[in-house]
Amino acid sequence: MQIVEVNGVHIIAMSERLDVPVAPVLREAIKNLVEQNYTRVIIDLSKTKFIDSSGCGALVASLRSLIRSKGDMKIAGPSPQAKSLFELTRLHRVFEIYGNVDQALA
Amino acid sequence: MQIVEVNGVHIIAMSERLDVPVAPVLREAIKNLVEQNYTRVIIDLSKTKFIDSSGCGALVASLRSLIRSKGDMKIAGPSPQAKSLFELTRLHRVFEIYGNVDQALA
Amino acid sequence: MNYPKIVKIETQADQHFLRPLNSLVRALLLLAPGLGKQTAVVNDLELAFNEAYANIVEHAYGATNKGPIIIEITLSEEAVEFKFEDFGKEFDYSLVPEPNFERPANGGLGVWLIRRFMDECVYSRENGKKNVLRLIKKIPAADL
Amino acid sequence: MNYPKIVKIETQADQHFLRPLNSLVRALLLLAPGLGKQTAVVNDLELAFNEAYANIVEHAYGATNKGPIIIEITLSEEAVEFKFEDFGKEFDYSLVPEPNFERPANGGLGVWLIRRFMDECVYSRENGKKNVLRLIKKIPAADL
Ligand SMILES: Nc1ncnc2c1ncn2[C@@H]1O[C@H](COP(=O)(O)OP(=O)(O)O)[C@@H](O)[C@H]1O
Ligand SMILES: Nc1ncnc2c1ncn2[C@@H]1O[C@H](COP(=O)(O)OP(=O)(O)O)[C@@H](O)[C@H]1O
Repeated sequence: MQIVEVNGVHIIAMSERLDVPVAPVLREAIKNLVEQNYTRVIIDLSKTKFIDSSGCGALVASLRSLIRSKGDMKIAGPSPQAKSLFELTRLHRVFEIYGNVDQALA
Repeated sequence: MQIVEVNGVHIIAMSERLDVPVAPVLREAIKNLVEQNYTRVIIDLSKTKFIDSSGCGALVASLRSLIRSKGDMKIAGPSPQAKSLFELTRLHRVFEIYGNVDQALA
Repeated sequence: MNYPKIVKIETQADQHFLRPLNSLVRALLLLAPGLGKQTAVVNDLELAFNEAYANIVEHAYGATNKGPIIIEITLSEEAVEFKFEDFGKEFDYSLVPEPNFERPANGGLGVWLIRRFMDECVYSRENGKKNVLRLIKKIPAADL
Repeated sequence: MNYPKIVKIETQADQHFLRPLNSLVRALLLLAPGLGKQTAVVNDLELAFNEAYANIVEHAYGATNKGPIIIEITLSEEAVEFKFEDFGKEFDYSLVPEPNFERPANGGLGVWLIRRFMDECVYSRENGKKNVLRLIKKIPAADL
């Protein structure tokens, strides 16, 4: 997981898997950002090949916490596996999803 | 495994692993080429992350069979794992090794 | 090659093993007859496996209780079966409610996904101490 | 995390399982304390595992004889151990000669590589029917 800031937006690039070992790491990162009042976030999934239910849960928790602080969360570059999981779980109606980070930033 | 011909030289591009399941496939491919009198071969290892002793064995067998038919065999683009295995087994003194296919063709 | 092919694995219940086990399962599935080119099906099966193992670690055993998870993977030409055995809490999978899709939550999708991706999901409690979960998926005909 | 971590695996002797098992082993090793960044050591261990399994399939059992291979992988903070058990031919690893490096051959490197990459290579025949091979490597201190 890597975080960079571009014009006040924090881009969190997830690594190959967003699963049980990393889900809490993502939630913790969001908590830290919110505490510092950084509430505009893009989750970059372009390197992520595998998401499981704990990954979906961490994304929902992150979105909730950012919205509660009047921020927003965009998801960029999900793989076919991620996209089909979001659709199956109807999360595609809840997440703002973009093809890549540039589109999410635009 | 993929084979293309460039100016009479056959370039055999191995896939991710050169191990027990593919070693006999390589040997068979060389046998077919030699039977058709194509005896100039480059083995492209640039995609190959893992070679084992059966892979080394298949390369030695291939080299032998090509030399016996007055041809030659070059190896291109070995990974660090392959290079260190060739050195350990002294095969780097037997194989002609190049950084990539273009250098081997030049 | 001769089918069915069977792999048995035993680990302590520990999320540490999730990714290595997933790697094994994925590589096995990609070699199964009829699955090599069906990446979407392989993804679904990997996910179902992942959810079942993770749930046993987290819910059947939990943070304080420790014990083994015994897995048997059977690949045949028609189907893939994952069998999980553990000695943790008894649990009735059929009581898990459908997720409320109108109100997304931080969890509660795992069992639903397992059911969704597998054709059969059979749970039994044996000898008052062993949980046995069998997940079976028929290998779909590949669209050519 | 609590060490040692142990994984047990049982398969029929079949080269089919080589790659899936290698994936598991590699992923396990990369999670071991002190190995995550030592790719070269992980490569060596993966290769030693691969050679040992392949030899049991090819030589201990061979084309006609079939039977199980039982593997136990133990990761501790100090060492990695691979234990292989099979019910094939008896075999004295210590009788394998050094390869003749002046005259490269089509084979004959496997056992030498196992010995070269592992710190210990202990073979025993048990009850006149079971082969037990234990391969141990101490985890080298990472150069920082
Ligand atoms: N193997 C199990 N043993 C005991 N309880 C389980 C098991 N699997 C699931 N559960 C229970 O079912 C609930 C729903 O599981 P699941 O759909 O995977 O969502 P989550 O794990 O995110 O809560 C869990 O919260 C837990 O209470
Ligand atoms: N597990 C085993 N059981 C019986 N014989 C073995 C075993 N492993 C190796 N051997 C014998 O030792 C020889 C050398 O093995 P190895 O160095 O791996 O080279 P290769 O397998 O290429 O012949 C083999 O040819 C075989 O005769």
